[in-house]
Amino acid sequence: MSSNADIYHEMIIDYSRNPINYGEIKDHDVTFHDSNPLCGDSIDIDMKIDEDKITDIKFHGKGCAICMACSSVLTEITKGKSLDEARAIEKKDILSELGLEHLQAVRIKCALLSLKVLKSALYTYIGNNLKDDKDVGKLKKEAASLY
Amino acid sequence: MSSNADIYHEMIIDYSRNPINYGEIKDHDVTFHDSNPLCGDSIDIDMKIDEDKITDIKFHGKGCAICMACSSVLTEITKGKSLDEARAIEKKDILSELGLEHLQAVRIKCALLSLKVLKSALYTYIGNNLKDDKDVGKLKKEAASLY
Amino acid sequence: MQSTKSLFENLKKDFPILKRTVRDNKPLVYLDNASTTQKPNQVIDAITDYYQNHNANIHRAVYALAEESTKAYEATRDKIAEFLNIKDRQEIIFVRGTTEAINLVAYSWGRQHIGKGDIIVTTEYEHHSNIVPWQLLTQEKQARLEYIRVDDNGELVLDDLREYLAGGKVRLVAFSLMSNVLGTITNAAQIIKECKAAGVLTLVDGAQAVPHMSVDIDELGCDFFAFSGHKMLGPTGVGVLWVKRSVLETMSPFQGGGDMIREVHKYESTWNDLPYKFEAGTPNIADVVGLGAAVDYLAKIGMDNVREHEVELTRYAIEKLSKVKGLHIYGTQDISKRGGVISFNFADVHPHDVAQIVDGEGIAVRSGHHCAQVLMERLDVAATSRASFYIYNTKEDIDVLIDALNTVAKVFKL
Amino acid sequence: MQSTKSLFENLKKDFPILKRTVRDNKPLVYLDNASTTQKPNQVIDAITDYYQNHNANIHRAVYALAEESTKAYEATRDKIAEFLNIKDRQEIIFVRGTTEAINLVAYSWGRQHIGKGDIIVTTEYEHHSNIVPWQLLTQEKQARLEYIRVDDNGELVLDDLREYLAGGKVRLVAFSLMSNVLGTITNAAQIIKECKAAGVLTLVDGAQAVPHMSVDIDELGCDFFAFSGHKMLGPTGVGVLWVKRSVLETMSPFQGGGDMIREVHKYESTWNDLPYKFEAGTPNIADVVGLGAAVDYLAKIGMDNVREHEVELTRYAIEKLSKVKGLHIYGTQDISKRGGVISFNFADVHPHDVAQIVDGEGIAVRSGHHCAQVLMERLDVAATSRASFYIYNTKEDIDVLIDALNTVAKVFKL
Ligand SMILES: Cc1ncc(COP(=O)(O)O)c(C=O)c1O
Ligand SMILES: Cc1ncc(COP(=O)(O)O)c(C=O)c1O
Repeated sequence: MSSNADIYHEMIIDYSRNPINYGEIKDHDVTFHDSNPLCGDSIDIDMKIDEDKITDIKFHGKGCAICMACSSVLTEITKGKSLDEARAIEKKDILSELGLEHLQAVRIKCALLSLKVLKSALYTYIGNNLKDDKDVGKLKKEAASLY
Repeated sequence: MSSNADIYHEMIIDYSRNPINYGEIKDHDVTFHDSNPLCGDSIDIDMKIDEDKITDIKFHGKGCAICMACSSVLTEITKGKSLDEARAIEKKDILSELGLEHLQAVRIKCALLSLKVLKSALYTYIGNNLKDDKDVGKLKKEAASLY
Repeated sequence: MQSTKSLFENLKKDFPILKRTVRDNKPLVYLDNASTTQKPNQVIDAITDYYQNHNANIHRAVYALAEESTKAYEATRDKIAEFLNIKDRQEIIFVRGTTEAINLVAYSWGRQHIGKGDIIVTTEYEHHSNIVPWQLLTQEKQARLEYIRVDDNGELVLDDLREYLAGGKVRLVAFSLMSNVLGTITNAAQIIKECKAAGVLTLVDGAQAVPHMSVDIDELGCDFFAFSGHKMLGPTGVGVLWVKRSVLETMSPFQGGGDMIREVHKYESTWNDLPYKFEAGTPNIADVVGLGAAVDYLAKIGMDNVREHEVELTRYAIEKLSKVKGLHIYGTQDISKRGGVISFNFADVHPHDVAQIVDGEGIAVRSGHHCAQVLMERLDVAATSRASFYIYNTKEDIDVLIDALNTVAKVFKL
Repeated sequence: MQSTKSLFENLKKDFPILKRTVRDNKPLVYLDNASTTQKPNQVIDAITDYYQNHNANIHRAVYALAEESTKAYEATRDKIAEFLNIKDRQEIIFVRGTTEAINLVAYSWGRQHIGKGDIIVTTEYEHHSNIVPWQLLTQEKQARLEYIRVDDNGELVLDDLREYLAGGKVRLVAFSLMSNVLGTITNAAQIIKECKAAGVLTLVDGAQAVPHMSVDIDELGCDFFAFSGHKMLGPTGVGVLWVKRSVLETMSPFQGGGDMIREVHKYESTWNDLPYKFEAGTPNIADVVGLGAAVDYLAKIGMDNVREHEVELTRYAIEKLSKVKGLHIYGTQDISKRGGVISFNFADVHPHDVAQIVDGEGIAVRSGHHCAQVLMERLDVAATSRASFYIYNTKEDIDVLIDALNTVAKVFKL
């Protein structure tokens, strides 16, 4: 078997068949949808936020095993974090958790789609709740530079 | 000197400096203008037509030595001819007169611009004076296939 | 004469890239030909020769190089005319590819001839390039876009067309001659016949057809025809739009600039003769020359032989793939109605994961929506895997794919 | 380090075509560089290597070749960004050439932002590609097109600009950074400063500038910038449109199709991120890679060295040409204000005849209107002859031209 097949270890296959935190939160405080124009993967994230804390998070959508596994890991990491902590989550936090540091560029986008959606959701929430909106541009930039 | 310079024999240089039938016919029966989109040469031909006969023809415009010489020769050949005779004038009648049979494609268009204008003028005149116009399409085609 | 079989066995050597290995030294098995094809030495050499010996801008200059480059560029127009039985070379416009060809029609014909309430009909199995330009146009003009549905066999439901035509509002029917996902060969003769009877124009997207089967545009009788060079052994960056002269003469310019004009004055201009009116600016000269070499190459093989070779591969592939447990093939099983494009899904494994694992074995297959999201919606899938064949593919390539799919099964514990 | 002189002496060997002879075995002297330039082996090899080793469609697929081709394609975007000091690579759009770049602006920005009574300002020395798109746009929108005049020295009359700006109706000022006929280098800094003060956008046609001098887009401060690959050692069929992000974000799509979309549904679609929103369909991948090699080649020489070399040639040429009896040179004699483009007329001999006779001596010069008929009208000539230089030209090339002009004088008995 090749190194490509190595990527697909037990944990990824498991998560892809049995994703965790999969589903919707009906009374979410924020929701965000995005898709990967190249491959068609598509993810929604819903969150409940209490004061500054992410009390619940769920995702749903369509994606490959890598996308599903990363979304599972990401939502697991995020749950219970403060907004600032969640904003600080980096690519490598997800990739290293699943041993995906060496994915090629086009698959990296599968792996990080849910992180992009999470960040966009965070910025949307923060933006909506900003007292003055002079930070919105900065937030947008932070989101845009994710990939 | 090269074969390119050979093209420029006495007659061409003379005609280019002293074109014959150069000018306008104020009370023409038909006039036509066309230009060569590639090089910008531009020629007008005016004709007087009596019954079926081209009694006078003049040209004016801007063009290179070859264009000017060919226009001179063409108008000279055309003058006095019947419409059908003029319609029968072919490329080679002009080119052979000036020893230009071996001109390259892009210069052929300089040499034949006035022939194209003459034919268009003829078709315009015939078209305007047609009893029934079922021949117009055919005339147009004849004109379009000149080059 | 060479037998057809040995003909195809010998031509792999013309394609340098096929000698490559990828990933962990696996020999390359290239099965993404519906996306783009590889190039034979003959095409690469034509481009190199152009730059090494003849390069100059075309049409305008007097000097030797310009004469040579103009001749080489225009020679391709003649080759295309002969290859596709186009009677009038002035109807052939060089563009970047199928996408630009269709957009040119939308801008130069559509904006002139489509009005409020008019209908453009396309199909559910179109490539985005035969959908999005019509969305943009119909939105601008308050016109409507309608779709001929695809049945469970992967074929068009022609009754939909009849219904739309009966309404009297249809101005254009735009469809691909071969689906890039299902491989279905469209019954173009029937569609064009019915459109003609209704006085409706037809646009044929030939991107998948021209490379793979014999096409006779004169006999087809459509009004617009588009295809891409890079899918038929030619270079990237060049394609063709053909438009019937009577329609072409009603079209306004697309892009303004050099070469497409007759006279430019400060406040108005007049246009050059056909087809130059639609070829603004310095064209992609070298690649047009390269496309000519690709046409020569295909013409020499013969398009009926190409088709026969692919029919054989497709039959073999469908037979083998059908035996893989859990693998579902989309579209018709009737080989006479389809080209060498096979879309499939493999149990619950996502196509990206299939593609990634078979890539590890050196195999290039495409996964995703294949620029056909409307069809994906119709098939109710997010994506498919797709293997597509060309002249240099062999049954051994398919065997390698089958082996790799067994690896997928193992990894995913199917 | 190599001296600049020996640098330029050595590089002729990189250009295979320059070893050619034409007509009666005359060594080729190529002096039509403003039209298109020749290509070094480095560029030809990059294209060949792409096809022989990496060819695949980009962006979408998972397999090895697609990864390599995508990387090679995107690498050119980074090279261009560095070469022209563009801070944001997403502002760089690959197109066919300058003509398509300007038309893209006219369609995607112009149709959105230009309304009745608005004014677009261009100049009398523009190439048709910076005139005709604005004629088409202003006619459609009942807007107006105005011209900055050219003075007898071949320079722009900037007071005209001031007058138009004062009227408050100007929305865009579009001008070339270097005239392709007169060689005049436009005072872009001044124009852009005044436009900015008036809140008016600026489009710079860099087709003649980018190949011949150092350009810093960030410093320039314009809103749109366009140029062609084939005029800077690159292949035909590829060019660049750069648009400032804040403006680019206000533009609607140009062509619809694959790659430019995010999601396509039957009746509406959403668009991909920048710059892909404006790169519909399979792009000219191989030639984008080739353009990258051209940029590498020029960057290695250094654009200041290129400019210095051409200044030297131009000074020499003007000196020599001025001594030819009856020869008139257009434009400024101030070498610091002009590039290596020299338009002239020779007594009463028509430029086509000049070009034909010097072609017999192996020399490629252009004759005609150079796609600048508005300027021809301004100069009150039907055509000019034009010699234009590039890095591989030498003083000897100019000497050969002077000899050939003496032949013209003999033939025409001047
Ligand atoms: C100043 C200028 N602008 C635009 C163009 C058009 O470039 P292209 O033909 O590559 O589109 C040219 C080339 O002739 C030019 O010199
Ligand atoms: C059926 C069909 N139409 C159009 C296209 C678009 O062709 P291009 O990307 O060369 O413009 C493709 C290529 O993917 C296709 O398969």
